[in-house]
Amino acid sequence: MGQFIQYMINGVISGSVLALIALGIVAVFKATKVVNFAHGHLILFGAYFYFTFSVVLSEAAFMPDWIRSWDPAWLQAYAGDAAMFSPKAAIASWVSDLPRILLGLIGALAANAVLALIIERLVMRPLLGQSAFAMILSTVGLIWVLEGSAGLIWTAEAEQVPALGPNFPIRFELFDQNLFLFSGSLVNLVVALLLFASLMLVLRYTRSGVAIRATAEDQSTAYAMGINVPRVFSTAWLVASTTGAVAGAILASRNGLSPAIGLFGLSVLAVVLMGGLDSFAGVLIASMLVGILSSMAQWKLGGGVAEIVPYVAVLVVILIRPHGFMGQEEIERI
Amino acid sequence: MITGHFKTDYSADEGIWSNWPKRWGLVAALIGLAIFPFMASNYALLLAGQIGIFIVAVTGLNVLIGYTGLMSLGHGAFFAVGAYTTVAIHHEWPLTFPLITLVISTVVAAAFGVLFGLPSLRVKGLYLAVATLSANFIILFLIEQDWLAEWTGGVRGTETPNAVFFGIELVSQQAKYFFIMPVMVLMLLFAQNLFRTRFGRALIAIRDKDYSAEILGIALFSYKLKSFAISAAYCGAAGSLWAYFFPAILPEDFGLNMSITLVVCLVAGGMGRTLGPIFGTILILLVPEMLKVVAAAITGGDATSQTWVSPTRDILFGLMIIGFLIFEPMGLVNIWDRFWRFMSRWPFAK
Amino acid sequence: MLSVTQASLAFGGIKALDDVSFTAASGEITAIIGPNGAGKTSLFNIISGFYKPQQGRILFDEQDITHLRADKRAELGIARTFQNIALFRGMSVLENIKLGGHTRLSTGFWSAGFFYGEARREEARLRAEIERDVIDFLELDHIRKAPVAALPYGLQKRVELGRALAMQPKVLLLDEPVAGMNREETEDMARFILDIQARWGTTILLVEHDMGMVMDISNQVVVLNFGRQIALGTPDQVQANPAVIEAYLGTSATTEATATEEPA
Amino acid sequence: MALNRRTLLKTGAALTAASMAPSIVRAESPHWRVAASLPMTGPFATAGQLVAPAFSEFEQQVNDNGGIGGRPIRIEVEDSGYIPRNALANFQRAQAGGDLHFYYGDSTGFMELVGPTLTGDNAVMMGSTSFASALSDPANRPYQFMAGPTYEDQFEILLRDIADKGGKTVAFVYSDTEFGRDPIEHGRRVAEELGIEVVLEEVTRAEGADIENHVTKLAQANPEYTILQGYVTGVWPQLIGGARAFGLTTQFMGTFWGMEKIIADRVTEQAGPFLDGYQGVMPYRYFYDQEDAPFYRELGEFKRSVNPGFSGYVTAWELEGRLCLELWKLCMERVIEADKEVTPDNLMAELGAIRNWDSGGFFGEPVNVVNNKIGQGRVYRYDAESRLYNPVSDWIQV
Amino acid sequence: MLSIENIEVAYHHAIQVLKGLTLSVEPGEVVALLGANGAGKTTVLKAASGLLPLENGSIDAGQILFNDSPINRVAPHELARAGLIHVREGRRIFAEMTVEDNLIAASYALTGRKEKPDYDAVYAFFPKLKERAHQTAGLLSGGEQQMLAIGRALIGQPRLILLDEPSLGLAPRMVDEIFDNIARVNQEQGASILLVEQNASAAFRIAHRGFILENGKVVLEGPVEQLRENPDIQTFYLGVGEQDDKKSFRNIKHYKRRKRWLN
Repeated sequence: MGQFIQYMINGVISGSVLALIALGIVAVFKATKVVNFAHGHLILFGAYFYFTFSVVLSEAAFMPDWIRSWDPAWLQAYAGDAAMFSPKAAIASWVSDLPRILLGLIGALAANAVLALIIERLVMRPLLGQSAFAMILSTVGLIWVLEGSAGLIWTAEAEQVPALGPNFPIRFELFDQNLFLFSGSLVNLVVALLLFASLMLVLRYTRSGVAIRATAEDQSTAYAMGINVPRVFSTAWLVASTTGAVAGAILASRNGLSPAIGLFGLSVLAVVLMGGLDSFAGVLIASMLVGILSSMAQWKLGGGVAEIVPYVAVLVVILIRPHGFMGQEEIERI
Repeated sequence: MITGHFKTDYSADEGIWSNWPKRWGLVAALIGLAIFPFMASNYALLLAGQIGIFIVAVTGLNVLIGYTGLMSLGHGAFFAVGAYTTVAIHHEWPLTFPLITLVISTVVAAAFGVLFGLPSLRVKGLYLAVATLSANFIILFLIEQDWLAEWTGGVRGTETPNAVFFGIELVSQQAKYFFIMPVMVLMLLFAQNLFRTRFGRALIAIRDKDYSAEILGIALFSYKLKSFAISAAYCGAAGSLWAYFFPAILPEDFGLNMSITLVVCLVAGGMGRTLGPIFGTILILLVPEMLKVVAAAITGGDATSQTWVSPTRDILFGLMIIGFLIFEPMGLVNIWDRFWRFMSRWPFAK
Repeated sequence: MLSVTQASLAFGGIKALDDVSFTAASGEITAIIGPNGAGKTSLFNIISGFYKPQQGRILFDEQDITHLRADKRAELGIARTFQNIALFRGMSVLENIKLGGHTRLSTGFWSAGFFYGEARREEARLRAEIERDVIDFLELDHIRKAPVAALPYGLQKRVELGRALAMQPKVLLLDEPVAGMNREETEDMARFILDIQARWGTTILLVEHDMGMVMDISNQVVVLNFGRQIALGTPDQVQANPAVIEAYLGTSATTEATATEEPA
Repeated sequence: MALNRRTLLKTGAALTAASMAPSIVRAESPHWRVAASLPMTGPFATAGQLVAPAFSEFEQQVNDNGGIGGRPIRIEVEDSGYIPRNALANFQRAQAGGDLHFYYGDSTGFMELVGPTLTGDNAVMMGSTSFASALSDPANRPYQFMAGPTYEDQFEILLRDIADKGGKTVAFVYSDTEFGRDPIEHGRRVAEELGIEVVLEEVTRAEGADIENHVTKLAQANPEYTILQGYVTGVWPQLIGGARAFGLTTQFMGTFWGMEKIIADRVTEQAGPFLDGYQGVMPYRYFYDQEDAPFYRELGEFKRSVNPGFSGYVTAWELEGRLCLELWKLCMERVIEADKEVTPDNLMAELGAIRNWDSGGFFGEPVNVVNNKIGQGRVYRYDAESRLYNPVSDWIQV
Repeated sequence: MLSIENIEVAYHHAIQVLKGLTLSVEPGEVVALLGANGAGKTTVLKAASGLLPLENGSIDAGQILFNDSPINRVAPHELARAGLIHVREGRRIFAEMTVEDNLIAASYALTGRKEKPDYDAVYAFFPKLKERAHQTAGLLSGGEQQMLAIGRALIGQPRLILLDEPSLGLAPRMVDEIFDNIARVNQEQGASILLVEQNASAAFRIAHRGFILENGKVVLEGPVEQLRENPDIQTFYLGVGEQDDKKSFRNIKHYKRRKRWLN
């Protein structure tokens, strides 16, 4: 039982990251009806930008020293001689990293936003009015462009990036079993869920939310009613790219920075369809489910099986519910 | 000038080689195909072989996506099934006649196609695409399993047999070329014929308006399954040729990358047209190679420059795909059509 | 020829059809009228097999077809057209019409792929037959090779009729064949419908808003309102029925002209 | 490089040559031609990009010294993206471009793919990044060799080391690639022989693996030793970091591609000294170990001379590629010296005849080439303070 | 107000729909645009409201002026904000949103203007909508949906409304009510209206002028009173029939009675 809960926790944590990634795919789909196959690579760029700002730039000569490592006296006093990996040491080192983490996050958000706007403007906008199929395939083409560009800019080195939150193990006992989780993962969980929830609230209760929902339902009518639909498209891409940047930072700090992040985004597509392409709530459920199932598969069946869990799950779900958990069925009038 | 082809009866009007440029174009293409290997290097033959195999597979995909309107991102799996069936047959019965193996591989792939096609009754569009993509991952996962490793070689892949025709082993790429090309030509003709008769028309009808097809007496489910089976069979045949063509196969050859490449070939060439897969495959498989050759000529094969050359190549390739979708969404066939329209009217109009 | 007995159909509590019964006699034209949302198209859908009625039966030539799939019904000889034109937009007029012959051909997959023997002969035969019975008949010869998507609306409707005709149906269901047509096109269409009836003795069911045409050409009229059948009889009987006037034409029953122009 | 008329002409010529050149009209090249596929993109791009410059330097160094037998060499490098099929195309394109005297492959997959085609006129002597056991097979793979022990050998060295230290339990953690799986079966067998229990076999992604779950499983199995296989730049540092943070005491071990100092250093610098104590098997000396290593000193000097910013350290990965080239050069020289024709068969015969070769630094002791491999290695341990891998065993022969 | 001069429109650069069409709407006017299905009526409205590019259509020649400035390439939302609002065929309400949210979405037409959205005015105009303000719009009846569609336009305080088939799919009684509302909009709000209709008699009840469209061209135009008297219009659009003998479809001979205005 204790073990079961351990893997539940692991599953929920990775599920929350899946949800954060899926969020971007759904946001773009709802507004623009484009399924962005390149979302994983947008995340990859977010991760690399985070690395660039938090590691490379923070160490640049022109940066003040306190950005690279902020080390005020009180912090030293607090840290004292805490053992490595102890909560105290972890918090102290996180605080001293804080300036560069913030720099990294702000930089990644900004840079990724610019990137998304460029993509939206140069690639997606000219395809307006073209078939959904063409748009999807152009995002596939985008994968090559982004992957190549990343290789050109960052020479594909595997790097370490600072975690968003202080990272120390939290241990507790449940059903006579020692359980643990990393505090950093907990922070990631909270960040992911907060982003998810705030976006849902914005959509539900603000005037801009109404505009976005209107566009999601009927682009051309919204356009004809005075809603600046291209701006809504850009907004959706902004939402995708900024949440993607956070997701990238989380993934990079959790599992290491590497081009594989891009492909990981592709597997999230299965999760998105499982939840229903146009339903945030459905996608949240699907993310958690896949996170937990993968974690359980990892536990009982090993890594190879865990890899295909999202695919098996989406296949089963789609067969039972052809539009995912909460997707809207397109009604065909005869 | 190629204006005015007058027909005297309906069956002439139905013919596919209805005018002389088409007839002579075909003859010229066949002659070209036949003499090509005598002038080409191994490398050119490697590319030609791959292109021939891919054309077969993309034609299969065309049956499904282009003609029946069902999306698939999982056709790499059928490719894999064809290839591994061929390997497995030779593993059990080393001396099987290659054409028999080819047929069996095709049939096995078709059976998998039916299996994959089952969701297509309920699921459409992107959902179907992801369902097939999932199936692709699952099939590859199975191939990698240890309990199948005796036949598949597991993750490490396996060596493949050479085709042996009446005691002649096809070892050189030239010899393999002469195995691949006739199969390709026949399978292209078969597809071309299919779509001017009842069967093919039914598939197109499903693509254009499925409920309308249904009230004309076309059994949707059965035809969708048949379409999946045919398209899988083409990919299975391609897989079998692939196994004969390459000295070894690996599961990862048949992953998402291949499935997407197949779709990209189809779109670049033009969906729902026989020539589409041919044009698209040639373009998509040759462009990266040409870019390589160009890059090598510019940099002289210098190792250090490779750090920027290969990413740049990826970028160019991606941009080409996007450019295609923006400027020529109907594919290369459309350019071809425009060219012929121009030719047939010239010099009377532009 | 075709009879519907006590058919009911509901979508999540909303009754689209409620206890509808009538018989379309062989070789006659039966019109189904009623305000929008009255269940006319639903009735067509249960006859052609897209929906299965929750209650009731549908008999065709004495045979119970209530649970038959749509394509099987087509094989029996039930053809239909759609309110919103449902042509195959990627094909030419000729190919569209050829598809109507689908059930009458037998070419299998193999002979199709190799295009030998039976396949070749059959295609030629079909082509000749279509030219005679459909293309000449409906005066479509000038647009034979045109892609349907580029045709004007009225012609598309006619091509769709042609496609149904190519099935050589025993029963022909026409869903608003003249909706959105001007007077001239309406007259053409009415003439074709009557000619079909005269030439092949086809049983025709017709959903239509154009009262003028309905009352003129049909032998029998079924009136639906909110899924219920409120009247059944000859055009004259129905026109005089107060329930029909109340439901369909509005209390004032203004003029026949307004009703005639009731849009799609 | 600027695009001018000459490069355009060259491009045109190259395009024609690559597509059409019949094999008969190959001109006698003034160079010894070497070509290579490297993973400049894809999952192992870091390795490819670090190794690529070494090929240019080798070319320059050899040609500065008068080439081989008076003839200069020419090295052409291509990207494969770590996709075997691409590498095969690269190889055949290189072959189409004229006589090819050596080829360097980028993966086990490629070596397996190309292996059966290396017959008759198509044969080329071939080294690679791979230490896959299947390549140490002169009967079936007469033209392919490896510059060190196989992964199986390396695994065996580690397991023997564990047995020597009285270890009882071990976990195998490996990536889901042919490279990751290569030695696992052999490892199981050897562990059984040595009486070591394999308490966990964990398959992970080659990059971006789900660290938390893997660490959780590792914690449950709680092995004394954990052997990591099939990683290059990623996953293994995160795994060790996670396990350390969790408080696991298991001793982590790795094989050649997971033993690179610059990766370990970078991790230490950015995330703390948790790799301290990590150990693994390595066929060569590290570059900083230049005692009795004239070759290393020479290489260092050369590097400094062409690149003033040279850090003084050469990656082990680069050394591997370098060693393949050196072995080929050695065989070339011996063939030419013996006044034999330069053919793949003659080259491989010379390779197989290498006995007691003093590598001048790569290996600690003179080595032999047996079964197209060099079965020698040593266990090193990483010290986070000095940032060095220090030897903890003697040179072990397998 | 709106003047369309000789425009040619094609979809996908292949299917030409409008072939040199000219029409105009003066301030305060209700103009009816009649024609058979497929004649290009809806395309005219899309061309005027800038929606063509979304369906891969393009204006290949000619000019459209709104308040004397050319709008061929102006984006739809800019036009809406300038007071040109398109109420589309089939109502196109946002079915998953509440009535209120539908109106809020429509208030974007006021962006950049000093007027504030006056929801109460719309509710006053259509009291039924107020009752249902918090209901999901998809659950409204057809007539109510049409009111919502017009209400959405009103929020934007339009100068010109392009109204596409407001009677579509409505029962005759509902049609009367909607057309009364449209007349009120014109009179009380002073908005000009370009009305596309099938239902010619209903349209003529409220329109001042009319245009007849066939095959992408205007074939007849004039004040409504004049059009009503035109025998062709009577036959083909008003269904008055061949006056004298009660003509039946059964009696149609196999020859066609051709319109006088055609070619």
